[in-house]
Amino acid sequence: MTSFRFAVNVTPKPGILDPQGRAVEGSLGHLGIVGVSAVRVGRRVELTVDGVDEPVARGVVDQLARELLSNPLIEAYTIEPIGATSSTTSTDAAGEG
Amino acid sequence: MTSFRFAVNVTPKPGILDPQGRAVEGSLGHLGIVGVSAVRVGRRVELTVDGVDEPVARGVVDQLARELLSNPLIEAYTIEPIGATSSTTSTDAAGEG
Amino acid sequence: MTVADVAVDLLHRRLGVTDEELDAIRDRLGGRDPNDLELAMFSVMWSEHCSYKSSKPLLRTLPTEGEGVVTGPGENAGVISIGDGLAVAFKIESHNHPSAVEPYQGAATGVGGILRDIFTMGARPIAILDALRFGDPADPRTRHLVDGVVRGVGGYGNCVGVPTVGGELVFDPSYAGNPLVNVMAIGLLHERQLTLASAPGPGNLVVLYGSATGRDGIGGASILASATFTHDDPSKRPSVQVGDPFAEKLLIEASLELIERGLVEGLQDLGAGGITCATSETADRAGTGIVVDLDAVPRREPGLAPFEVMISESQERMCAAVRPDRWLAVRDVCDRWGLPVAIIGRVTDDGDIAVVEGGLGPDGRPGPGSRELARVPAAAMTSDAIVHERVATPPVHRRGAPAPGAPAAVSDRLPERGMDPGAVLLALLGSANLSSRRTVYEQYDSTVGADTVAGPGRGAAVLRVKGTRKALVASTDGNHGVGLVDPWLGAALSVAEATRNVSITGARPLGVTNCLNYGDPTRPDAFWQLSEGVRGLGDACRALGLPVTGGNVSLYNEWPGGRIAPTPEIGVVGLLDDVATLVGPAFAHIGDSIVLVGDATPGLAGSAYAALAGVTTDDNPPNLDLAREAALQAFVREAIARGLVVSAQDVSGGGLAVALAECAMWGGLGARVRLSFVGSPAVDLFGESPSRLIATAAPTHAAALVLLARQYGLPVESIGAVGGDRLIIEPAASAAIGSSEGRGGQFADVLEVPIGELRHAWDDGLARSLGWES
Amino acid sequence: MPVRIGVVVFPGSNCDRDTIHALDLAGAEPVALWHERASLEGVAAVVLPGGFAYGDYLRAGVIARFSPIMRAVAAFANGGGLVLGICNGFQVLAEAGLVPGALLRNTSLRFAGQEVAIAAERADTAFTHALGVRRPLRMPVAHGEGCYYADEAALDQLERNRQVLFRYVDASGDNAGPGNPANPNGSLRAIAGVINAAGNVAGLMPHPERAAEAILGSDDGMGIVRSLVESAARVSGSAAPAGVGAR
Ligand SMILES: Nc1ncnc2c1ncn2[C@@H]1O[C@H](COP(=O)(O)OP(=O)(O)O)[C@@H](O)[C@H]1O
Ligand SMILES: [Mg+2]
Repeated sequence: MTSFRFAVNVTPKPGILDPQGRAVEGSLGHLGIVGVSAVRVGRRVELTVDGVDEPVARGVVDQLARELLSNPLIEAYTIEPIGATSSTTSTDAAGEG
Repeated sequence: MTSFRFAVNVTPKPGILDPQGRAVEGSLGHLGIVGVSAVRVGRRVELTVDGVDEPVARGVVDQLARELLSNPLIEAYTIEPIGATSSTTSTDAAGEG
Repeated sequence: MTVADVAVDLLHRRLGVTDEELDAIRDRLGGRDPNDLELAMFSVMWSEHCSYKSSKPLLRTLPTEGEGVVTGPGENAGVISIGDGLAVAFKIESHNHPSAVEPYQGAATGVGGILRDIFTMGARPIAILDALRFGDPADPRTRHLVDGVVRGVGGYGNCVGVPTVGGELVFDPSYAGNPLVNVMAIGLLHERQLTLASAPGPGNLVVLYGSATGRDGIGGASILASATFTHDDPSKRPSVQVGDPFAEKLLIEASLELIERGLVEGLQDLGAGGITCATSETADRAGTGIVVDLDAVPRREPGLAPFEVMISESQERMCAAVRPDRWLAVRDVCDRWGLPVAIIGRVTDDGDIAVVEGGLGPDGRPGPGSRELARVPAAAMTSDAIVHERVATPPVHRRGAPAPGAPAAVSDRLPERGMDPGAVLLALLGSANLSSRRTVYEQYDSTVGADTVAGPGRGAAVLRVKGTRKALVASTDGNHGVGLVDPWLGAALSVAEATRNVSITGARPLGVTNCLNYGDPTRPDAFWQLSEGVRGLGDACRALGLPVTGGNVSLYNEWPGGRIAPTPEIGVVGLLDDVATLVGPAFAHIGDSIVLVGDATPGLAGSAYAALAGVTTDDNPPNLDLAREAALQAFVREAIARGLVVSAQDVSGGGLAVALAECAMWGGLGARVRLSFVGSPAVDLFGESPSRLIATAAPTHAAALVLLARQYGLPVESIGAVGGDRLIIEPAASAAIGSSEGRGGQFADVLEVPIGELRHAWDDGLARSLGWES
Repeated sequence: MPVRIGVVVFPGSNCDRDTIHALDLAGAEPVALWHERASLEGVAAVVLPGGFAYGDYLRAGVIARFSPIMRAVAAFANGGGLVLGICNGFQVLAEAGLVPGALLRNTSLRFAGQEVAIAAERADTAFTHALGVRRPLRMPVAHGEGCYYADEAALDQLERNRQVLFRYVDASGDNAGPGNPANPNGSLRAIAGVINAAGNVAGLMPHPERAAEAILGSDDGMGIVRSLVESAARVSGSAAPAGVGAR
């Protein structure tokens, strides 16, 4: 068993209105920022998965992303391996459960 | 002027309580999922920036991430170029504005 | 824990412990020096917040006895019996400084903390009131704070399912660098389930349940971390306390179930001071001691130093004293609610708080190979903590309240020639402090619980008590404007207004809780403000026959730019025996007569009008006659009980004109009123003299109402009737003689504004001031 | 024998007691059903109450959807059993796919705690038959994620199938679409509640159980509660509830 760390990026599907993205675009003015557009606000979930190998672990993440982390009606997701940060982050949150 | 697309990943700082991550972890049993730990839930903001070159554009994103998209007291952020998805996503969201 | 590079005398100062206090600590340790862990424990327990070391001598002077009082100050919350075997628990507390640093989490954890004070006693929380104060609403910094604090209060209160039914939102420049976030909570309990914060019975288990412990809010003591670790690792830094309302909801249900089933001997929530505070206070109250098994404390992250575990302020944790034979039952309850639970110590008979590393044996004594890291008498950290006698000196230049009948100040002659009174009224109604608070309280769930008879927006909140005909009535009020000129009067006025808001519904005020927000007590002028404030609070409560059942003191409310106006925030809970008799402020029937009870006294200082017209607060404030205030409240309660009153509204911010405008807007009915100006139009229309109210009565009852007021020795006058679609206030003949010029700037112009215009000004005034789209 | 109606209690539910109180007033025998149970204990109907199940973390209702009892609720619903989701309960039903659509964050990005007016589109369902004539019903909303969403095609189909059960209406009684101040959350086509195609599962964002007694400012919600109780009594063959009403 090895531990793999992944990130699941969940973003509103194209066409779904995204009031948070709008709000960010709206407040750019106050910050004196120009040339920023197409802001979309979504979720990022980082997690550690134990598995015999990467594909198996990724399979678990995919089930989680499909069933829990995203709502297919309104959201799309991508899965991103972030092995590097694994060790540190997993200890940070170790006690959490 | 070129357009660059970035993602800003905002996650709770190590050691900061993450109620969402804890709730997700607590519910995994009900999904029959085992071997998942250290779940941290954050935000992902995707945006398009116009700039003469990548470093300049990234500078704008960094200011945005620092001053608007994250709360430095409890959150950390990373910036990730996602040029590839730029064209598509920006047109998707272009319809939004 | 030995610190090579930091000499101990230097360390204690860096922990905020003075040399004098270190000597006092040595005395309580039989002459020896405290070790670093013990010093950390003392530093949090002897903080102003935990020890009340500056305010104790003042608070002792407050009246605490009263009809039905079950528990008063000293417990987590005051408890007063309301009959039918039921009692109400209530308390107000501040979270000012955390909210200034991180408004959302500061406010959220403030709500969580006060709710724990309520259910710790066995009461189910039924209401929240949030009293908020900020600087200039046009300042972006203020807007950021308001937005964060309001989201924080809602984010927490809405999720735990306790309705936010009232509060305050006040803007004043003095709060620019130091906002005030005071939150009051109310709970309902069966008297037999009253649970106290004590750890009786040596041999009993000390059980910690709720969230795991992390490095939350270690605060100043964090320097121990940098002192303890060879290099200063940022991840060892204290972190902002983050609230988890979901965990709190589980904590409420689990705690109430534990109490209902009689599974705990005593219960204490963990707030400031964390495990150190919870163990020392419960042990001291029970005359016992506690040995803490450090290793048994559930951790959220690895590598916590002993002092971090002992003083961490991680949220959503509870500490219970449990009989060994009930442990399994307690564990099962916590398991079902998904809450981590652990035995973290034993109750002992030696009166000490001992901290042990390496585990306890089955007998509860330190096991073989275990180490005792600290041993401090529980009393030394609580009941026997140091008390400072601070110096209070009044400011050299000080204006008191004018004697009754004293000549009006120059500014009383405002508004100046030609200033249209209708325009003044609209400006007041639309102002940041007097306009509707809707945009704020609509972000709160004010109806969960299905008990809210009157929610936020129109005076006191009213909650029915299921299974009875009774209702609880609550209000918070704090007068800062007058307190700046005369802190005694400011505090007395706050009590007067909060209790009046309750009485005009027909309810009988039961008791008072208070949050004293003042400056640095080591500065004599600031301490004078505090001592005068406490004196005013006590005098007012005695005059009204009300006990002070609890409260909270928040000092050091200062910032580089200045210091806050002294702000005694008063919370009152009242009882209405039959909710069917409830009276509200809105005009109800065309043709009802409008009766004004009480009269205007000179003085505009501290009023909304003064702020608008630019009158300096150096002008006199209106005087308060406590005996008259008591008579007014007794009168209105009797009038309502006798069914003489259709609607009742007190005269407060913005004066009589604003009060009439509110009655009209809220009832959708206008009024025609004739006023004979005693002093000046400004004082009569916009002055905020206390002890006044507007009541409406059916024409057939008006005479009886007036007669009753006279019997109470109150000035009373029928001033007009309800009806029409506009508010019309015209000067009675006497005042209307001669030209405006001739009367030295006093106007005789009629005030006439359509209700629609009043509403337009009032409805969105706050959103406009804050620049919120609405 | 009053009809037994189950009220599911998830960790974080906070309107379960209010719902039980209202069902009680309507003459039913409410039964609290802990979310970890596998069975519904033979109740005649089920209510998923409001609150913040699992803190509404991640997405409102999504974590609760996986609680053990939801398997039983789904089976019960698919077998024609009456299920009503209120506020958070509506969100759970939507996440579980038992009613169509999704509930997004309020477009204001602020929690909406206010009184609204809604109108029933149908008086012929198990949840609305006791309402009588179509008139605005006043009751509170209290939610941060109540913006009803489905794509245009789905919305058209909902309307064709008469699956829109409640709409927000303004003072003049007109439907309050997104942008209308009488629409508290930006819901498309003013949708406040929907019903499944079979007509036995419904959800709405407003809180009828908080508007079931005149003393609370409105008893308009009682009509919805009473509809459910009477329908449940009919299917379970229990005697029609006695002393129904807000007093
Ligand atoms: N921050 C707040 N949260 C909830 N309700 C509030 C808040 N601020 C004011 N309110 C409500 O708005 C109304 C007006 O407040 P205030 O002017 O202090 O009332 P009063 O003049 O009757 O004391 C009251 O019902 C009060 O409870
Ligand atoms: Mg007030």
